[in-house]
Amino acid sequence: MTVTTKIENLKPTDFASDQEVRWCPGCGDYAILKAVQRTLSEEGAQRENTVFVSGIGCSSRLPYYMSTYGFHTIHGRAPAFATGIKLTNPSLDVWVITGDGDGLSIGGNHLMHALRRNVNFQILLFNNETYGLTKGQYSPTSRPGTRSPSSPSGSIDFPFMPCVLALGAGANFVARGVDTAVKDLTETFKRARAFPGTAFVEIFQNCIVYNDKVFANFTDRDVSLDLQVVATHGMPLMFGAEKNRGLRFDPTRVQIEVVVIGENGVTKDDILVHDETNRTLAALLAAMEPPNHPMAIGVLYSNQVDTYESQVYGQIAAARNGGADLNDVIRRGHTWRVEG
Amino acid sequence: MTVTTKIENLKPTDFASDQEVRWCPGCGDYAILKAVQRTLSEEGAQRENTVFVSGIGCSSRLPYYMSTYGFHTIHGRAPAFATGIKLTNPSLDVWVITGDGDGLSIGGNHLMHALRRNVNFQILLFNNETYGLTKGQYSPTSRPGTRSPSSPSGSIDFPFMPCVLALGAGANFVARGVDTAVKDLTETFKRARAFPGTAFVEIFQNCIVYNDKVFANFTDRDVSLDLQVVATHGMPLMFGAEKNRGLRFDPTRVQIEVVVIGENGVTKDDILVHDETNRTLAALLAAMEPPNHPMAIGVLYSNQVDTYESQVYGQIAAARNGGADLNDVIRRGHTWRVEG
Amino acid sequence: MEGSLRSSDTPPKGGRESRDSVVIRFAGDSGDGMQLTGSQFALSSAIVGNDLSTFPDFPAEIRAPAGSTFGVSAFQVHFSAQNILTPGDEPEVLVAMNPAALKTNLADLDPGGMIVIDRDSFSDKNLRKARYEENPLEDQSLEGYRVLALDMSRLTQAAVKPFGLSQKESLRCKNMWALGLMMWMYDRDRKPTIDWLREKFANRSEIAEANVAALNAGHAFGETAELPNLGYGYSVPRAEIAPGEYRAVTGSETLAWGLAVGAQLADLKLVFASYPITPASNILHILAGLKAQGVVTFQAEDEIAAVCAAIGASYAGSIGVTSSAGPGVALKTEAIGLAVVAELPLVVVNSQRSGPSTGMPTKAEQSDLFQAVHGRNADTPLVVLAAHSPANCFETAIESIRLATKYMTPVMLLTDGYLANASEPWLIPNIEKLNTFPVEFHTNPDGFHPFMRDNETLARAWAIPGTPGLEHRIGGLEKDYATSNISYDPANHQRMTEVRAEKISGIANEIPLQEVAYGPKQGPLAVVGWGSTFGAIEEAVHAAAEEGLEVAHIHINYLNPMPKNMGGLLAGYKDILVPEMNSGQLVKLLRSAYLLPAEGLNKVTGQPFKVKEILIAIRTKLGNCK
Amino acid sequence: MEGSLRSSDTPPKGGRESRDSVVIRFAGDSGDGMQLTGSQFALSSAIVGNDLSTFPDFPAEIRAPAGSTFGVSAFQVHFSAQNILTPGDEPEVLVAMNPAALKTNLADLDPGGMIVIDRDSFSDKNLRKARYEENPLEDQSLEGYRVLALDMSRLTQAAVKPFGLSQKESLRCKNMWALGLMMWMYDRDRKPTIDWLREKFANRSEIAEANVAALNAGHAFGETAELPNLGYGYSVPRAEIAPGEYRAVTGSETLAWGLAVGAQLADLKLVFASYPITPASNILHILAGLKAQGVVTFQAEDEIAAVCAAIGASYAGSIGVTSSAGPGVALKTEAIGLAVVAELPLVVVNSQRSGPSTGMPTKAEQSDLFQAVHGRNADTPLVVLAAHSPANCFETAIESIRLATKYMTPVMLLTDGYLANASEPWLIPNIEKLNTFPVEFHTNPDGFHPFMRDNETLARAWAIPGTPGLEHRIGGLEKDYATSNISYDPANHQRMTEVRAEKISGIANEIPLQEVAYGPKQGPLAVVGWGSTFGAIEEAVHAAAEEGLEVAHIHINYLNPMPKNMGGLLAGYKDILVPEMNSGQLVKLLRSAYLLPAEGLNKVTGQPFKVKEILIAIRTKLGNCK
Ligand SMILES: Cc1ncc(C[n+]2csc(CCOP(=O)(O)OP(=O)(O)O)c2C)c(N)n1
Ligand SMILES: Cc1ncc(C[n+]2csc(CCOP(=O)(O)OP(=O)(O)O)c2C)c(N)n1
Ligand code: SF4
Ligand code: SF4
Ligand SMILES: [Mg+2]
Ligand SMILES: [Mg+2]
Repeated sequence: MTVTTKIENLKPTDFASDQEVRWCPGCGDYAILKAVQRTLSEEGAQRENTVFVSGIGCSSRLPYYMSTYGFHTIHGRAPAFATGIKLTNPSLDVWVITGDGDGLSIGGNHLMHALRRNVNFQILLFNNETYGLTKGQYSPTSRPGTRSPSSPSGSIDFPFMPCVLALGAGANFVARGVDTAVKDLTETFKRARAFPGTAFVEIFQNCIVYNDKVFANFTDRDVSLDLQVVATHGMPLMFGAEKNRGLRFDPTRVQIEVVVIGENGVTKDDILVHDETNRTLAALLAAMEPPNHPMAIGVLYSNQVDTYESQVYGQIAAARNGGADLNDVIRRGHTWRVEG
Repeated sequence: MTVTTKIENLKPTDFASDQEVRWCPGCGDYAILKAVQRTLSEEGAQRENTVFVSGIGCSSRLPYYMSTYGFHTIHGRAPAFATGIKLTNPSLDVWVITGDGDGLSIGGNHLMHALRRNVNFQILLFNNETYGLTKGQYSPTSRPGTRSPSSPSGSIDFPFMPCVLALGAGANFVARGVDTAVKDLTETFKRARAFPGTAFVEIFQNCIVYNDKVFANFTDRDVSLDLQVVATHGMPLMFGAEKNRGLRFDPTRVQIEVVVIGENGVTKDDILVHDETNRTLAALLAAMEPPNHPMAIGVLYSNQVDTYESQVYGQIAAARNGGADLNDVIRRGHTWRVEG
Repeated sequence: MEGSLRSSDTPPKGGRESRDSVVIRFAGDSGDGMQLTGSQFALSSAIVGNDLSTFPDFPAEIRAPAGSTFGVSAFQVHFSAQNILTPGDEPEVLVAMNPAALKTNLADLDPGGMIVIDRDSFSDKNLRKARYEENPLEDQSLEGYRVLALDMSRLTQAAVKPFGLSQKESLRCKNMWALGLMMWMYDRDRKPTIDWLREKFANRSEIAEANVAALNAGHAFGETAELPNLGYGYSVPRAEIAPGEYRAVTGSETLAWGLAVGAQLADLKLVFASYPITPASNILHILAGLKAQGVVTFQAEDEIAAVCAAIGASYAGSIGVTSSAGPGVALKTEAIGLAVVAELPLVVVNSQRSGPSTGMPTKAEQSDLFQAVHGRNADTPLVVLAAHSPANCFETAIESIRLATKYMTPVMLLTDGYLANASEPWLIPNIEKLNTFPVEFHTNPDGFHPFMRDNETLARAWAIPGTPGLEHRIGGLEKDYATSNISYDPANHQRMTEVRAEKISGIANEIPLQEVAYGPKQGPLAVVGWGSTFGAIEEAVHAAAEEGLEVAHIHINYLNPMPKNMGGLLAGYKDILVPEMNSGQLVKLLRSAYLLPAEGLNKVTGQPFKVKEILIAIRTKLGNCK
Repeated sequence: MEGSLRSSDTPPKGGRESRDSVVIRFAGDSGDGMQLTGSQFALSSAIVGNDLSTFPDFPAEIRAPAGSTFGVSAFQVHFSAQNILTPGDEPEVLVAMNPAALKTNLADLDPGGMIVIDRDSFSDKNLRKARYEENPLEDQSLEGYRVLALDMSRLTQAAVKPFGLSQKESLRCKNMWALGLMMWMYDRDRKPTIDWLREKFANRSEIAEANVAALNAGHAFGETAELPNLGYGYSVPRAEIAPGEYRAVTGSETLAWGLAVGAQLADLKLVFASYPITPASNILHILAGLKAQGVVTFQAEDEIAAVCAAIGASYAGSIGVTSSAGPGVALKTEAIGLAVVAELPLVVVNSQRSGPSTGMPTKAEQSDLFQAVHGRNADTPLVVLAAHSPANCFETAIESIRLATKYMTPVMLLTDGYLANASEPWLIPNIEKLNTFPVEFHTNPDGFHPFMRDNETLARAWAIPGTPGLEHRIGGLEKDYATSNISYDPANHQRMTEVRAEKISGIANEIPLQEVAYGPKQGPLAVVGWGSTFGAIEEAVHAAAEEGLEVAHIHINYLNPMPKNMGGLLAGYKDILVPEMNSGQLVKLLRSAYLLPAEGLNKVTGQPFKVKEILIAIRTKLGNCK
């Protein structure tokens, strides 16, 4: 008989710092914080090896509330800081916390470049379709016509769809969740954490002060089953309160359509089966919007390729074989001696 | 009998400035310049109403060679300058000239935001997969393994595909061309110019000094017919030296495949017909890469929606009805009189 | 005044004590409506003819938990029978709606000042949230103050009972109760507030009337309660104020309006491109509301895009303006360099806040002067102006547009978080009477090249796209003086560098000579300031003069170039003291430019100077000199 | 030397004239290989024991059309029997491979200097491309110079005939012919060049041998042709040079190596994050080649990402370094502010170039000093160092890392486009003998908070992620002095602002006192410089001293903080002259700091100072004084 010492996982509350949480009462950020703490607990994470890096915004306050390492940086640049951290120490578990303003307005470029490079960290984008911290201006994800202090006649910009953008930038892991669905969110965060590369997760987050209920059209209890489809690898893309709706691909019109099993001769075999390694399918799912289509939730895409830092250190390791030291380097090429 | 006075179009050479063109002999930029000048000539453009705005790079030198208005700005920001220009004077015909470094590295965010806003100008992105002006470092479009002064062991970043990225950002007009195909390019530029909104055109441009023949794998005369498909709205997506290849959509594997008419029972009816208003199809075409697929050339996507500036001035016009003058504005709300 | 509800209309039970100046601070939870309460009190003071100045102090958090110390919101009102320029050093009355408000504001109160407290809010729970170990109403800690601990919540609830509100809604009226009491205490008219309540809650008249009832109840309480510490209340006589139509304005409002008006005076479209940032965002919000006046606003994806769009707008013939705070201006500096070398008009507004980096975003500082004057790569001169009061923001915004368009140059306009939010009465100008300075674009092709210059101003020709025959190319590369083509010629670069510098330094020839704001034109001491310290310095210098001290106040609005007479003027004082809300920036510029031993008086707390602090420094300085 | 091919080995036909110092400029088309020619000549001069200094001048265009004036590439070599510090004011020999090279370089030539010309290249076509209306070889325009117009192309073609090259390839050898002639003229050894050619073209021996033949033919031509203007050639005796192993280095090389070595001395990983920009890119290229030495380079998407990645790397325990030129540094300033307030080590290298904006990117300037010292929002102090020669770049890079890690601060290291490209011999150090300064990360949880400070240096504790028990959060918001938690407390912000300033100013206590580079420690005049003007000032001051003028040279490497004795030292001179390649920046800092009437000598042409220009200014100054 062998004795195995089981190291006890830290509890979710062990990941809470001693700082008072200062989001507005009722803010969706609380639930996301909880899901993050749960994820770390359930995955047996160690505080000292975990780093939260954020930009500026309400969402970007999250690192202060974690008992791990944290760096609250400047607006929009968190992915660049995180890249530097991973280049120094690839073994750290790094989480980038950002918002729709931080990550898609001022920081859009860094986000895209991190995604294409596939540096191994998680990006959690808290999408509340507003700039919460600066008091509610419309953001790059706000729907056209949004009235806000800076758009009193309604915003006129067409919004980004964060997951579509991420896939367009070459992201290798793209997922979506809803703030209040803490359990699902936790599972999604676990997948993101496990993914070797940049894992992008968009979270629909309710800003109770400046944009209350902006996602109610598909998150409200009475519509959520009919207007959300949870993507599960290998499973047909079915949804609906009666579990009889599904997604089918129409090859002539080259588009995705919602069908009902049993209507117009539709059977279960017609329904698309989710393949999270198919980028085309992921892009189709990411682009769907209520009310015509359900919002796709869960891991839309996951495709493993080499991480950036593994390649950096791979090249270094290869070069080190037989490499010279710096004293040799500065003597390479033509040198001459002046005799005394 | 009526007499119509036909205003003579300016000739292509009338659009050349008096400045010596200072690209390297043999650079692909010359051909693109020619296509631009032809486009303006054939479309009857007026010099005084035409503005070329660029960032920094070899490509961004183009405005100096045009006899129109021109603004050679700073690295990566041309779309933002162009937005300011259009906000002032929507009637100007504005062209943004950028490179893969200027437009996708430092300037990626401005490009994406211009595309989603749909400001009415053309963006010509000269993609030579290198930073020409700074002497040949790898760029965000360089293929993995590119050896360059800054990547002596080969680059390790996964590249962007510019058209895929543009579609992901919500672009409403996306097209592609090859520097040497001046005639096709001219037609594509005409379409871009006519499009009311941000028209994005990626041009494969040969940098003879730092990246010679990097596109030869699909532009060389002996392979171009087999490895390019020209997308034409309403026409089947056929190509090949013998015009017998085509693109078909495989709905089960949710992907596009190359088929040969006559082989395995494939007929012309199986071939996808190009619908330039279908964003899904455009994304599929944009993502194809040789050698497994042909490179899609031409107008991949064109979908008309309101331009940004028309909405700006629409809101202003609506507000002006019955609007107060500034003297009234500063008297709005609570005021009181102090008597003398 | 007809229908007036001023308590002086009813015969007072005793004589009101007359006071010259009073400072009150209203403090409470974010949800307690302190900003509205304070503003209404200020308005009522303006209407009785007092001069006044106010200062709000918001919490940094959007919506902090109720009862927490960091959720306290405060509003200070200084009203006076004299001309005043600051919201006052130390309130003599603190209205504290809960324990946290008392805790965080008590230290600022005048020793011996009055504290008006809602006793009902001093529950154990609230005391804990405010981190009080003992109830301050029950221990000795408030000794020495005049404490009025009243059952404000209960009295309010009683007053609003007839209107059938929920308990939460009822309690929301308690700020009006407190306001009513203060209005009684200082003999203010309730009518404007009553009108405002009825307008604001036009759709919910029960709320409006409940608030009116609370207001009246508070007032009646003062009149009837015969409070031991209070007597018969005070009166503050009207001040001597220039006649005309007034309103209360914050610096954000005047600055935004000044930009719109400046563009109109220049006969140009205003294109305002910005990215939100505290405390600058309000300028964007206000201008976004001026669509009917033809203002174009553009919320860009970041500060860089904002300044670039503004420059693009100027290139095309608008006046392009961008606005931010220090961290955002840092991002704009590369593009501002382009505007300098392309010689395009541009206004960059910097609402300075506490730094470095994110710092304390809601707090004011004057620490971006170096950034404004020196904060670019290369020799990149531009105009730097600073506004010194909310009203002055209006004029400075107009002057910025005038200089930018006349000299084809970027202008950096410095303001700060204090000016942005502080408010004061403003004599509303008649825009039609302001001097216009219409821009004429260049249209004549003869001998045209884009950097041909006006002999006098050295400004280049402004020729805009759309003009036939003037097609040209500009950019960031150095250009030939004579042809405007790209040039790497060494002598040409020297010449162009010099002409860019001369154009800016030459502006000193037309701007007003530096005046002495107050005091002798030479003497033992000048206090030299810039920006929002104006009020505090001016009041301190006045006070020193009353003490018989010989001291002058010089306030610099034109920071680059400085007025021509600056060196000579300053040389006339033995000592120069430069108070700044930074570690010493203007003082270094003055020392370098004029080789005078100017000394700094520096405060970097995120708080404006107190009059007293400057006065003490003056006394010390002159004491030493004697 | 065994196997030496120096012409002095063969008995000279007459006596060589001995010369102390010579300046040669090789100029030709971009395709003519002038940079290689010049480098080889320099190397051969180093090997005979001359001191030397070289300066390349590339065209701004990547590949300009052949024969155009803007496609001319030049390389100047100054070699001497004395110690020299500059590539020389005016060449006395100009080797001009085509009309455009003559046209663009003639003005710099010493009056009476020698011109060596390839007559064959003076075709009508080339004359037209160079915009000559008359053939300068046929009109009077070259009168007064010693012109050697030779059939260089034809002679080269004849020499390489045996190797069967194409005509184009044959003509490519003509630079070696010219080099051979010059080697004869100055009595240099051909062997190293021959070795180099054989190594370089190891795979194409016919090319190697053709080049060798051309080199030898040029040499033989000098020896046999009895050229009227030439005599028997010259010799330049060896200089007194410290013994040891040498190599030629540019500032880019030494700077890159200094960073790698500095990281090793600190026992840290170097993470170098950058975005290409002229003239900074070479540092990235060189470090990207040091993978075997464990250097991590990151080509970021822009300058902002680069600096942020460098800061992130430092946060995690590397030494993060970023590098750019002025416009790129402008973009980094917001993030640098974060590094200041987060108190993380960081090195920012600025290879200054001509501005404003894009300016003249390939030309040097010293105009980013203000940006370095003052160019951030808020009170944001950091360390500013400047390198003054290619060799000094090595030491300054090491010192930057030492100070950054010891004081937990960003360091701005200023160099410029001139230092980046100029080259000089470098006594190669033994890295193992350099002083190490290994970093010890904080690991003890007792009483830990991230902004706890070392009593002496005031540096905060550096605790890196991965350390158990020290988990903490840092950021850009102001933090409490005692707990490191976020704080909006006014007095705390004052204290933190002061401690950040004191930490930096306290560095003055450990850096070396300012020395006088040359001349008296007090007197009528000090010439005070910084950066790449070192050589020109030093040579000018030497020359002035030889004329009997009493003048000192002081060169400042530590620009912020400045050495403690600076004020006292400068006060010992009646006049202070500050030559700068800008419109006057150091001069303003000195005036402000020490209230001394320092005056500027400013040159903003994109060209380095000539020794003569400074010498004249010294004369004028002292002439006036007498
Ligand atoms: C350089 C800079 N520009 C602007 C700001 C102001 N700012 C802070 S947060 C923010 C937007 C935040 O929006 P988002 O990322 O969506 O966060 P949320 O508050 O909604 O969670 C802005 C504009 C800043 N801090 N720094
Ligand atoms: C702020 C700034 N950073 C960097 C540079 C240097 N730079 C100029 S052009 C360029 C890249 C150009 O690449 P691309 O846009 O692809 O143009 P190409 O030369 O290949 O046409 C870079 C890095 C600059 N001019 N400004
Ligand atoms: S403003 Fe909105 S996003 Fe920010 S804390 Fe409050 S509820 Fe949350
Ligand atoms: S470097 Fe390349 S892109 Fe630039 S001009 Fe030369 S060939 Fe063209
Ligand atoms: Mg948000
Ligand atoms: Mg390129």
